[in-house]
Amino acid sequence: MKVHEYQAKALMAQFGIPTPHGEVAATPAEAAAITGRLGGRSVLKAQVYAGGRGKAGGIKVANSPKEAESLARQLLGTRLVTHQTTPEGLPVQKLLVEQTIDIHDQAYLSIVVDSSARMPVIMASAAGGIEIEEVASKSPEKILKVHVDPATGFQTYLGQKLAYGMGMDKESARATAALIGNLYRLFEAKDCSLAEINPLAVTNSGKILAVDAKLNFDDNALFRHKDIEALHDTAQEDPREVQAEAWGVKNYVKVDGSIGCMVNGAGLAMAVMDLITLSGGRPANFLDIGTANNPDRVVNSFKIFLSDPDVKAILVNIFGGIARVDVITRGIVEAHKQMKVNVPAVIRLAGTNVEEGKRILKESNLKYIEASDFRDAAVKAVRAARGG
Amino acid sequence: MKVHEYQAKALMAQFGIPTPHGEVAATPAEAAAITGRLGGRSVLKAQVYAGGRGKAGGIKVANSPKEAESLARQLLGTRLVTHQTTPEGLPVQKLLVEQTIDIHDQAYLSIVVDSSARMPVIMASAAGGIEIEEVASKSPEKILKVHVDPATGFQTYLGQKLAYGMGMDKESARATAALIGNLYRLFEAKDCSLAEINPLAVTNSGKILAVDAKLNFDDNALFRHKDIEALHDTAQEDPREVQAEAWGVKNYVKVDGSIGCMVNGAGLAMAVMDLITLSGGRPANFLDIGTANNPDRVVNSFKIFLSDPDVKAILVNIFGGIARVDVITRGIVEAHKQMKVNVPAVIRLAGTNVEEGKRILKESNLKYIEASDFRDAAVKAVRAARGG
Amino acid sequence: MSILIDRNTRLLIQGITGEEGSFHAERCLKYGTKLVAGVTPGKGGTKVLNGVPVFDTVDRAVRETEANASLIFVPAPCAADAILEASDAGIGVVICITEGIPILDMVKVHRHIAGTGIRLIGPNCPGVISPGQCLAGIMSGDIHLPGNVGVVSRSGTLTYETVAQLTQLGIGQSTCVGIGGDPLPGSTFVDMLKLFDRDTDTKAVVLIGEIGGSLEQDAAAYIKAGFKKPVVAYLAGGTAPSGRRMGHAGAIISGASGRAQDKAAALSAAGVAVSPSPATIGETMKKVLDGLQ
Amino acid sequence: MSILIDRNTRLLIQGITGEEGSFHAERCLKYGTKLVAGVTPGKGGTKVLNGVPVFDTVDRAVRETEANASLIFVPAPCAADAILEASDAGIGVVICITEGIPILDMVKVHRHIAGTGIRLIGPNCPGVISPGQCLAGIMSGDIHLPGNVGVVSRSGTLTYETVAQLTQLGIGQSTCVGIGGDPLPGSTFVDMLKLFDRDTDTKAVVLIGEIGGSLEQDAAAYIKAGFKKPVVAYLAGGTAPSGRRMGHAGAIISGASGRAQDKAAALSAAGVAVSPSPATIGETMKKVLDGLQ
Repeated sequence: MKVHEYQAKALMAQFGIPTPHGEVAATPAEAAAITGRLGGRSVLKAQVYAGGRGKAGGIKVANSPKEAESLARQLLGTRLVTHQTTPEGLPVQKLLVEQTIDIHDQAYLSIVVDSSARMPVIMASAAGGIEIEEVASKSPEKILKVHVDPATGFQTYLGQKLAYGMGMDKESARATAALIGNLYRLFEAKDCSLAEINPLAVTNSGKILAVDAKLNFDDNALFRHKDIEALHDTAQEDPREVQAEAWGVKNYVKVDGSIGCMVNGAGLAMAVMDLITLSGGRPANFLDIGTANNPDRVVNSFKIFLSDPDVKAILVNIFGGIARVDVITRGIVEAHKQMKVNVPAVIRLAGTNVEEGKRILKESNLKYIEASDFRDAAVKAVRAARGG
Repeated sequence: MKVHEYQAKALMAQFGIPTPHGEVAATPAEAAAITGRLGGRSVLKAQVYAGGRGKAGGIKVANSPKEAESLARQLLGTRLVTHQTTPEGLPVQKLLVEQTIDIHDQAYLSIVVDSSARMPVIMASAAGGIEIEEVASKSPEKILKVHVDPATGFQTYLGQKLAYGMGMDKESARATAALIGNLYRLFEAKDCSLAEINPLAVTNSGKILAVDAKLNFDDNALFRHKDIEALHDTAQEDPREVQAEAWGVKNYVKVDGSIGCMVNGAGLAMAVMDLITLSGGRPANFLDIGTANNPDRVVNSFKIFLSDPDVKAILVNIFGGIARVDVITRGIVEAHKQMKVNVPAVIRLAGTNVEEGKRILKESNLKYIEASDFRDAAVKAVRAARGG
Repeated sequence: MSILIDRNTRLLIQGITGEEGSFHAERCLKYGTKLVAGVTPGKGGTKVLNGVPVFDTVDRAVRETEANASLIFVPAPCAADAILEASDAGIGVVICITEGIPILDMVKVHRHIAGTGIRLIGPNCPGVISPGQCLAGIMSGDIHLPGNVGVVSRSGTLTYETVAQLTQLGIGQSTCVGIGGDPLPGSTFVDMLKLFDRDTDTKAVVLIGEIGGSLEQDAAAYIKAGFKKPVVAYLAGGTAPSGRRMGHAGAIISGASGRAQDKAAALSAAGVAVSPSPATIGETMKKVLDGLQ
Repeated sequence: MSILIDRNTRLLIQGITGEEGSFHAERCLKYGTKLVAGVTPGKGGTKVLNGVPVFDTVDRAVRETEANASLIFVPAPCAADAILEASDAGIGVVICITEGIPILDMVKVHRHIAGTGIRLIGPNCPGVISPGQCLAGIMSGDIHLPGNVGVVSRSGTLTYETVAQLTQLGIGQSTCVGIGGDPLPGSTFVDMLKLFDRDTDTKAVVLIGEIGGSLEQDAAAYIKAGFKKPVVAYLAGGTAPSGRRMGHAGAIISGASGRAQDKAAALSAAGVAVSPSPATIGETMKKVLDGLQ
């Protein structure tokens, strides 16, 4: 789960990480007032769930409250398109209005779980402020890494190794080592999947500041962080995916084809998308209905398909395991009761309780196209989506 | 460092461990008032740094506020002698006045660091309420143990293994497993060296309660627990040892002989005590002046000896290492300047900066008995203490 | 022979009285698995499925039944605890079906069991089956056929599709292992290839990878360095968009190594026969096996 | 030969610019130790003692000077961190002089280095000396004599007394190790006996134990099981009262195994010559060595 920069910074501040002074504005008047409080000068930063805002015009400097008001008017209510967003961009509903910072030096700092080492890794680079992927590919030696052993937790020497490794002097290194410790404690306490500060600035007056901040959270751990879950801004996501999630269909990703696929299992769902493509069609989505045996989720998947004008055919491919075919077919029958399914549905069933599932479908007298295996299902769905 | 039962219980309550209702009384009137608030019946428990209070008459049941007042009058201001105290006993200055508990079942629970496994071990036994040392020696199979891996911290299954292992039913096991987790978090958060609940009671109404509680703390970690350090009650310790500690002499233990020994290093200090005994004398104390090079500590050691009427001779044995002989001899000279050393002092010096140390002593014109090695020192000190 | 589990495996199920646990316990039992015990705290002393004893703790279950493998169905918030409990009780093979375990919980689990020799499969996986011998998972036993091809996969249902293709072509399986879709799987492709290498009954291996991470590249390197048995692979997610998580926590193209195409290329370069379609995995294996004779 | 350190040891001192660190650094250097680097965060780039370079981190120091042993003088609140830093930087022998490290900090250190092969000596110890070759500790070099008797002790100054007795009798030492007075020493008597066993230059060993814990009983069991070199022992604290901590955090008689008498009995039963007085350790060793000829 993502959160906005201003929310990430508020969490960092709670964990003792210095951030620039600033407040959130939802209107031009607020932006002007905050700029006044900051001494008449400010940076306005569009709050969207994407990077690359600077180049895309989402970050502006205002030299007066009046200018802040005018810039805020230009930004608020628009959609910002960056290289990380879709062509539609993301809505700008809030601005973070911050003091301007005289940056003397800028570094990069982040924490993720390293899947090879199976423990958190803290990465730092003196080449801050720019795209870290670029640094990683062009000069990987400029990225320093330390792993944090869960048996010891964060230790000061890890922060010192990074700080002195970036060539910092004693004062900056001491402050940075402490900041890294605090960022690690935040990462651990809140089950982050990514904690990133880029740039981490050394100001002209020698202070260390998190000038830009990004926090992502482990969806699997949100059950123990209701405070974090509450920060989620659904306006920043695809409305169909938001709707799907509200309907209990969590693993739904909208893509740009015409065949709505409902599959059990993520790997199989990807394979079905691959098969549709190999058969000359295009999937409209990724949708793994998961393993919880819940007919409602099937009904809601049909709702998603029928509310998507791109969907010209539905492909259901179920290979029961922990998910039971009979439960899913009951959901399909229920979906047909609740709504008019006005696109052809290709259904392929196998695995746990398949006989019972097929019996339910047969007895319901639904109209559907039966498929013998998933290749057959893909071929038939592509044909159905073309209207024939 | 030890704390009183009422302080241990307050800490446990902070960590979510259920304890009996109760308050501390310093006067008979308070004991009566608390008993009134508890409904007219109470247990009065003498607050001393020692176990075995029940058999020694330090725990009394009052059936009315009036009886509580009278019992409190009998207890407060006395010294309680138990099998764990010296024959002088410990002063009873406070009573913990608690609700009476209908105990249905009682268990034992404790946490220490296991030096073989090098990690904390949680011990539990269904044979609670009695001396655990007895259980350990007579029927060790009745003590269940689980180790806590610092890489994972406390895990619920550890608590369940102990609780179900003690034969508890589902409700008690669930509450006990949670309680064990809380006790472990307290142990870790406050750097305990011992956390013990004995008995842990299951009441007639099925509740789990810490009826008696004991917490000891790692002296080496007190620097990060000022709140714990502040709980220390010096009235519960040997006044000479308290004085020694106030003077910066931490490793001082009073024993019952006549030769005051000042030695650098704990092992050597013990060996000198052994040597004195082998030479026919008795040491008056253990005193390791440690490795910090501080002449004041030497001066204060002399103060301790001179304030102890048992001390008939002083034995100084220094083998310099990280402690420097010259620094220590400067302290000896200073001690003679500040006070009248009216008992013979036997001095033996060796090791780091010994030449400089001997020179300082020689130039000071002090009267002392020089010893060539530590056996010689012991023999001479024994003779000196006998007045020869 | 087989890997991980066989006809002598004494299986224990953690969470046996839950909905999924009891459903699959019955299916494992019907398949012929020696299901010796179940664990649900607070239900110790009861019996399920006409005689399988339930214990309060894994420790007690192991002491009383000599269980040596565990299958875990407990909910995600308690699943890491369950894995640790199984490993501390001396269970040698721990198979965790549960999906959605927080990654920092798994960091702790991995640190705890590292170096102990305990073999963790999953989490977020379909389990393990050695056809005709032992089912310790959630797959349908009836699609399997005893034989000599090992199957290892990050996906559950895609494995069933693969097995169905193999069985339909008369190609039996030695053991099928789902290593799971999480970013920190207990066992990797390489771990399983090492076991298949030592298993005399396994003549060839199917490897089902997917986007995200670099476990497939690690497998390619291991195969290249001297794995002699033929390998057929399929990589799911060739048409998945970048930067989006495709269901599995681990299935997200975030670095250069994450794309299906790159994984396929690495495996091909190691001599693996990569099937371009998920529908032709069985056929590809048939050709490989025909070529062996 | 010797154990742990020798003339080729490249020593680094953590906390070299502190009062104790700089004092003992100079003494190590004067003894002939190859002191190649010091570490004090924030003082990187400077030099001490006429040319010993100081670095900000152990990592940097090791990369630039190939230091392979470290001697730690940093204050107790930071000492566990220093040990971890040394071990992560690839230092093979880490000797920690610092006294007063919280025991739960040491629990973490032990868990981190377990299985890594890193040899930790101390904390709360006098360090190590291989006479005539290398001094990495706080003992006076001049009381030592190169030779063939290994010394291992829980006590610092009592070791000096022992060494002085040996040297006075003309008995030289191969290596003298203070394992420290803490309840969780990095290395035990058994660890050191194993090293002395393999060291061809060590013909006999002096073991100085004390009250508390059961390290001496462990040593007795190990010796009994097949340690062939003669051992002389002394156990300090025979006259110490029970239940009181005698200076060392580990020196407290709290269980049945903690008493000096019981330790002496266990060692005697393992064939160790136990000296009843701390003043006769040297004489006892002399008799043992005379008997060998």
